[in-house]
Amino acid sequence: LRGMMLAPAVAIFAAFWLLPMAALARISAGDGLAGYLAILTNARYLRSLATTLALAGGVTLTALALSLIAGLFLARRRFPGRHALIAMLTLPLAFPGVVVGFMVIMLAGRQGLLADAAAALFGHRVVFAYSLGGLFLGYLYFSIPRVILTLMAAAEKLDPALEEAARSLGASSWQVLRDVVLPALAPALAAASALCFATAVGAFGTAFTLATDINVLPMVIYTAFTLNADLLTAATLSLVLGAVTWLVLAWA
Amino acid sequence: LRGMMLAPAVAIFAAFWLLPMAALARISAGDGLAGYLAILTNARYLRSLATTLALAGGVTLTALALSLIAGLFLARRRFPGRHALIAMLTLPLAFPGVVVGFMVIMLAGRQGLLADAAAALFGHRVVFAYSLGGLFLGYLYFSIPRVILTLMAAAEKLDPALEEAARSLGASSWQVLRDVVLPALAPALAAASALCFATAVGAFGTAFTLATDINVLPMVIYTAFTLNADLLTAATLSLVLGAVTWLVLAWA
Amino acid sequence: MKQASVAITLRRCAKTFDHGQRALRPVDLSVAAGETVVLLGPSGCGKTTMLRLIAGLERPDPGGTVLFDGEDVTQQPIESRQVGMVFQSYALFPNMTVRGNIGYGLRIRRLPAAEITRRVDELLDLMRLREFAERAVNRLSGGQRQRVALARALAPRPRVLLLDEPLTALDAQLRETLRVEMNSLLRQLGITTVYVTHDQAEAMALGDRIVVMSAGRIEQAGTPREIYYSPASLAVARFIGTLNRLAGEVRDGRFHCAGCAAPIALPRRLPPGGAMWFRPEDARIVPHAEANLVGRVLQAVFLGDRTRLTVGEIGDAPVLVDVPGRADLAPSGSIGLAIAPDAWLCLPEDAA
Amino acid sequence: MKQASVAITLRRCAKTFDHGQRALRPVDLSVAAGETVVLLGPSGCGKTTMLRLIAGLERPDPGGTVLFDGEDVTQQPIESRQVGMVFQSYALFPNMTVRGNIGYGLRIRRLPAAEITRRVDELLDLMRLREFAERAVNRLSGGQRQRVALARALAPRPRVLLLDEPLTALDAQLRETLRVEMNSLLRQLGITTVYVTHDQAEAMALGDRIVVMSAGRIEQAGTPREIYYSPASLAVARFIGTLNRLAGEVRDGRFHCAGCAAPIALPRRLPPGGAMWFRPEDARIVPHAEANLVGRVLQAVFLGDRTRLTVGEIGDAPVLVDVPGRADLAPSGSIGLAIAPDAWLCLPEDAA
Repeated sequence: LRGMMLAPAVAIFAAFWLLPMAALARISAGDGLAGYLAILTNARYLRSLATTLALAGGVTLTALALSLIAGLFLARRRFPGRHALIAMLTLPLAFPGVVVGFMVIMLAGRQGLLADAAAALFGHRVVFAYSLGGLFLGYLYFSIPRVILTLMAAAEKLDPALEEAARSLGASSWQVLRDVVLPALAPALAAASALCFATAVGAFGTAFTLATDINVLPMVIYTAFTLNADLLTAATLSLVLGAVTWLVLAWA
Repeated sequence: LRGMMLAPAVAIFAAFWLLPMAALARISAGDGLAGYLAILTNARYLRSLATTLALAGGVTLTALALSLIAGLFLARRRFPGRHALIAMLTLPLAFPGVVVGFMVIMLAGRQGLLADAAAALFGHRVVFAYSLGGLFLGYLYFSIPRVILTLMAAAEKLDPALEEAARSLGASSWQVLRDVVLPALAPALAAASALCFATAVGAFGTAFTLATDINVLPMVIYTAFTLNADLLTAATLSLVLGAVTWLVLAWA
Repeated sequence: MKQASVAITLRRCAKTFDHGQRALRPVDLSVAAGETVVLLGPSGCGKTTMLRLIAGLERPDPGGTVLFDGEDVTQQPIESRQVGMVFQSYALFPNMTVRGNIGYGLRIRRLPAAEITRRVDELLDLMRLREFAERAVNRLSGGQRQRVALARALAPRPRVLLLDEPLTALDAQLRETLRVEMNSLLRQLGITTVYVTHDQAEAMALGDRIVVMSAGRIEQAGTPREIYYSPASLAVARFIGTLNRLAGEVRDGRFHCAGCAAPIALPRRLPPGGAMWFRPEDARIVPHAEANLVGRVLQAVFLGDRTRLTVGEIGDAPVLVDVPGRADLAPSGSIGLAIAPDAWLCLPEDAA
Repeated sequence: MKQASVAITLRRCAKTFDHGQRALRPVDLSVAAGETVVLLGPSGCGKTTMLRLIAGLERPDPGGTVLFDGEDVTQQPIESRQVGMVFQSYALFPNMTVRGNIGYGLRIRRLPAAEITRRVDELLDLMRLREFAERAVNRLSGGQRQRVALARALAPRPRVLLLDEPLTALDAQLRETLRVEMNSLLRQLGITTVYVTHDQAEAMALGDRIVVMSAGRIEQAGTPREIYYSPASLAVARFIGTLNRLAGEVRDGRFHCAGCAAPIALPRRLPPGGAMWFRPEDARIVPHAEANLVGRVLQAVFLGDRTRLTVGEIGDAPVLVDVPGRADLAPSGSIGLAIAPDAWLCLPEDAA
């Protein structure tokens, strides 16, 4: 049984894995190195790459900070309604990017709840759904549950004696957090950040729902490929996006 | 420190979690129960829901079967190049849905590799990228790595003595797999299937890149919202999609 | 290396957990400065809860008081009690080296770097860990980890040392070695120590006094010798060492039983239950003429320093008898046993 | 309940793993039908590898042969060898009840349901597990799990029972109880048994013969009594029981040392090392006039059945002496010790 598994495994691997990426590479190499360089040094594409990375980085850091507080709290404390709270926290995971985009518009769009509230309070409508701000909000919405779940799982595996030992040695709550809890959670934090970053870099549904002119890389690739039929640019940028994401995931 | 965490946790929860969903619910309830029913019994939407679920189910089962073989093989065997193989298996995780769609077109589209190969071999071009077949291929491509990684992690945690005990009692390889390995992997299999299914139900980028007329639910929602400005339908279908996904995730 | 230590007093300390579970009934306990007290009992008997009350990791129910040298520390959290703790899991910080772990309590106290280095070196030498100083703690063996945990607890010169089953995670051979080392270390340091274990051999070897606990109560507190030779109840006697029950009846002020060569004079008034007890090592093999009991050897298991015999046809169940290892016995022979008058234990049947 | 068993023979069995690590040097071993042999040694000594060779979980290097009653089973996989195995982790199937676990080997053999029920009931009774029959295995205590694992291994009436540290995961008190139960069970069943452990007390209590291993080699094989009183090497002597080393020198055919009351007649030719050895329980306290050795008590630890003395001013390092527990000794007194001539062990220094 076991010996026989090698052949199909290799076949599946070759068929599904290498072929599509090879196709991508072949097209992007159409104009040779010069083509690559022209695209990689194009100011518009570079700006788009920078925007994408900055947005993903910002989302990751914010999600991490908020999730750390909520995750530690939920992992430690036992209170009535805890299970219900955790179940509701995971709700955003159930909504695809398109729906999250839709929700952001409902919340911060022209007819959104925030706009109505701001109009009532300050007399002018707050609208940021159709910009990077809206995208940031949307990404945060589906990033936080994932990060919280990862952190909670890691925090629950932590030996409570570790903290008790540190306290017996005179460490304050803050010192326990800094010297014991955070270092112990570091691998989980790294994994959660990488996943969060990678998801934010590649998310498309939310961006597309919010507006077609948000300048993040997946949108640029879509536009290049579908509207402009610029295969070379699309393939090259896809490879860049894939390489960045893969490096982030591999680093964690 | 700990007592202070309650307030921000509740605030975050309220702001980010309930508001968007409340907004969605408010809009979808605009016409009352009748509005709901009209949409939920609309044959076109039902067909779309059925297509979405069938596609996600098919992707899940196929990914599970293939990953089980590859995952068990990779978890057990030690051979040269194993680490490199595992690293390459995770490559598709680095590509966003848009790029995966793009890859499917490169592979099975009108100018794709498969079409070229089929033309050379059988004299007619095989093209299935712009249909459910292409979507199936694309979803499979980014589902398999996730499932394999989950299964490998679970298989490596399995006590090897369990299998040895079964063999000492006279069980054949197949009986060991059926009676010991699969039941022990069941929780991991359930979690991986649920995640795979939920991702496939909500994926949008790939579907959008392949064709705008593929009748899966996220596409229908996008069309209803952006092109037809039919908020009621979009919100109701979003809630249905969210509920289905959440149930699948909660079940695992 | 003598350290300043304090006396510990618990007054009416009880502990009920949130979900209403009574872990500890109101108990009183005094530990003299420099004394080593072992809390002994099966899991769930409240011994760890009592240790955590002393540590400051739990607060007693209202009415309970914890005193260190007369000072009320009941409301002080663990971080200000100056106690050293060693856990069953060792709880070493995986992100620090051996040196980093041992010095952690000193760094928290912001001592000068030179002084930290000096004190850590001192402990590395004491624990024979010098060559592992810069090693990551996950590259140490179980015994080494245990020593690092102890060194870390001792580094800030705590007033009290608290150990929660520190040897349980180790294997039998190593446990015995470390038990001996731990004993001489505690004598050498002279620090007030409370030691929790479920292993009676560990308790006997280490404790100046042993506190036997069961179901949240103190069953008996005393020196190892008191506990072993004058157990307060059957529960204590059973938990400490092996015990034979000899069923029979009292007639004319003497004890009669199956296998009794002659009726046995009662050492004390026998409680109503009608059984007497003795320990395997208190029976000697003697010629039948001098024997208290006569029985038949059913099984003889050579254990090295002694041979454990299972002897039948005495009382209503086989009894265990330990004889020196060099005695060569063909199993199934008939033997006479003599038990010294002061070796008989009379215990209430109900106390089990 | 007697089971049909086979004799086991290993001939020139060595085992080298893929990465070139030599787990076992070529060894020969015979286990008689119905015999219980204990493989004893520290971790990494090759004892588990030897067990796995017998089980069929590993194949020996070319040239090695495994025989069951003369039949060559070297190439047979474990599933056709009809062996029962018990693992340290128990390896119970978590998706089956106690009954399901015990009956698994019978279901695999497609026995009729009624017969499976009958056999499983028999084993449930034997192991006192009847009341847990329908329980999930993760709701059992460690001791109960261990008994289920044993019952499961015995259910298909294996030709050989193989146990890999079956008691190691249990705590000290329970381990001692189960050791006794295991002993009477193995005698009762009369099945050929190979038992792996690193605990010498377990080995002594259970083995008809003990095979002491170290670094992939058999150091000595013999009855517990042979191993304890005539160890083949210092390594064996040290591993089995406690041993005192008395440094000194040989002059005029007699042994002289610090603390020697009179030169000691050599029982056998002393090897060049110039040290003699004795066990703690072989020294008796006697008046100074009759003593072989005179020293000073440094420490006395009461252990219940005995008191362990640390005696200084003898040889070049303190020696350990066990005296009966009831002996009351003020530490730091001067005492005389007598050691019987046949209790001296002479061992080559190098063999350590």
